[in-house]
Amino acid sequence: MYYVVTIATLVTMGLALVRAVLGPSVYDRVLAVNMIGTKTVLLLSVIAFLYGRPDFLDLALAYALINFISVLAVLEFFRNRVLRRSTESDTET
Amino acid sequence: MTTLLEILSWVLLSLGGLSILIGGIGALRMPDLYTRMHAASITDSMGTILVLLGIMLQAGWSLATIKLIAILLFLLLTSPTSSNALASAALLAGTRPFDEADQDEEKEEEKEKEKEKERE
Amino acid sequence: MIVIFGIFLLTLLVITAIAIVRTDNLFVAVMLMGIASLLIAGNFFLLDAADVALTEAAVGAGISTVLFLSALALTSERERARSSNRALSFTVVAAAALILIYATFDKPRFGDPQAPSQIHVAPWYLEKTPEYIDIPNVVTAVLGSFRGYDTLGEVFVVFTAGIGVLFLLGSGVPLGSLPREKINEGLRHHLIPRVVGRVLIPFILLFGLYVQFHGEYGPGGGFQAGAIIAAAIILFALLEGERRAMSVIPARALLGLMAFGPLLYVAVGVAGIVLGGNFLDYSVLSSDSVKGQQLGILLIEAGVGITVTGVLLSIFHAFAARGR
Amino acid sequence: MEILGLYNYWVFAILLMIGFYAVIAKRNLVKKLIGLSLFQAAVFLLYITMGKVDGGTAPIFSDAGTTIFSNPLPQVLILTAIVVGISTTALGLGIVVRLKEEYGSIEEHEIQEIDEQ
Repeated sequence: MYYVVTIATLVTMGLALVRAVLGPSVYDRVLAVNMIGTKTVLLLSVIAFLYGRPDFLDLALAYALINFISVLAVLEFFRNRVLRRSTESDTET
Repeated sequence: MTTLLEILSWVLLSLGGLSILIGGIGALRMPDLYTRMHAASITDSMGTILVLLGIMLQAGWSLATIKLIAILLFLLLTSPTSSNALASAALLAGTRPFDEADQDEEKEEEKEKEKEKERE
Repeated sequence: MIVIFGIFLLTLLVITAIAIVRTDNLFVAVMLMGIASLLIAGNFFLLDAADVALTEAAVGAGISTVLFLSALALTSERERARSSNRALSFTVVAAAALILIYATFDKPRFGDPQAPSQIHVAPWYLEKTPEYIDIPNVVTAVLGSFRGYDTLGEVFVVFTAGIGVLFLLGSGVPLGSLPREKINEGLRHHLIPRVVGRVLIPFILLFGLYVQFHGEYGPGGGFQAGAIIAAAIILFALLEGERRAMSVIPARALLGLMAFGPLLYVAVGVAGIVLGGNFLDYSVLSSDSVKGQQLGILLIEAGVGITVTGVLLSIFHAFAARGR
Repeated sequence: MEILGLYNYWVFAILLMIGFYAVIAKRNLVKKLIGLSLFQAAVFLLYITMGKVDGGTAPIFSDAGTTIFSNPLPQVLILTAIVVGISTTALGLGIVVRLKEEYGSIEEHEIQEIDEQ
């Protein structure tokens, strides 16, 4: 039964990857990264049990904690870009 | 009792797998960003909860269960937050994407398709 | 079955790589790099490399994306020019790929226990680790003790790279003309990420310490822990702004951490000489040689963790403080 | 199954060459660095693949009593290489940022043109 979940997760990762490659907007790609991130957490936890080594859940835990940072970095990046553009247009006009 | 738990955990796992798959298909097929986000959040909430609960029932009481609870807790905290951050970033930019030309083309294509449908 | 999962993940990885090269939007390329990192970490885990997967998780998920994005914020997001000599480059690359693939037919099959790489030193490490060092994680044993000299070199490379970045970006005139008070506030106005992030930071730090000191018993060690702790503080800097993060751990302290880590490592090595052994021979650190080995690994892992934290944070601050 | 046994090596070759293509054909310096990261990832993959042993698990002893373990040595090398890789990539990005400040561009040919003037 672990196999079913693993296959579902892998297929969803594939679908999300298609979304990331197709876009169209950058936000879709960020969404896809985020999705693949949470799917990786699930994949790692399921495979840890599939291998019979539950002590490797540390990996999934690491991703659950750290994945968040890249999305915040993206938010900060967009915010900076908006600010940068507004100041650029101020100096140009 | 153990068989009952076993069956329950398999049911949870397969339901989790199903909702992950549905969310994945939704994230691919939905028409625009916000609806895609909605579909993706199904995999983050339902999928995660069901799958991790299913594994927890398999693991029984051990250190692994505590780690799984921690994973579940952190995912339930972070994934809605990142969705929120993403949506607010998209709104902040006026949902105007990078590839404006691409999107315009797509809109035009969609309009054309709609017109074709109307003709049919 | 697991082999098939691996093949599927690798196929996704190749698709991602092609998409990375094809897009002319650098931001999209960085996002796809994030996906590639996740896929490759999953693959490492399938290939039994839990420690490596944890390192890739700690570095690839947070820090690498953050660094690339801050570099993009300072340069530009779009690739302006088309590729040069596309046909020629493609021919060269295709020919080389064909040669490499042809060469793989002479390679031992995947997972072959009789492959030359499996029968030389690895069995010795697996056999002697319980005897000499007596810790469950052989990777940590090899990293810290059997090949401690290699690791010392790597730590110095990391240290040098950090110093190099500080030389390049550490001082000088800020690029942007933005009002400082407007830029330095981070995401303070985004209430939800801020609240959740503040809840998470202590847990990430705690997890980092767990990875650091549990490295002898499970996947983990100084490299992973350093990256995770750095990620926690980068999260703080993103949420509260550069200035507050710098006031929590000032640049001077980071410089101290960067230098202290390699020094601790070398000091442990020299202590071995002083106590009558060889350089980086931990057996003499305690009356019981196994205890001495364990103590030595604990200390050098701490040195590694401190260096990696200091270097990654210094690099992040050097980028973030520039042109803001 | 014999042929599938080489799939990891093929992916290594293809990934390596995709990264190499980005390094030689692209003119944007950040893109070159991204290509270099892909190149690195391919090498990591090769090493870890060589360390895998059939039926083995990660080289961390547990109570389960397994006796087959994968090769710890490639894992040690790659573990350190990942952290070294991110530090050196950061150094490269630092150089690119400085170039942008000096030349106002991160495209290779534009920088060369400015140099020739």
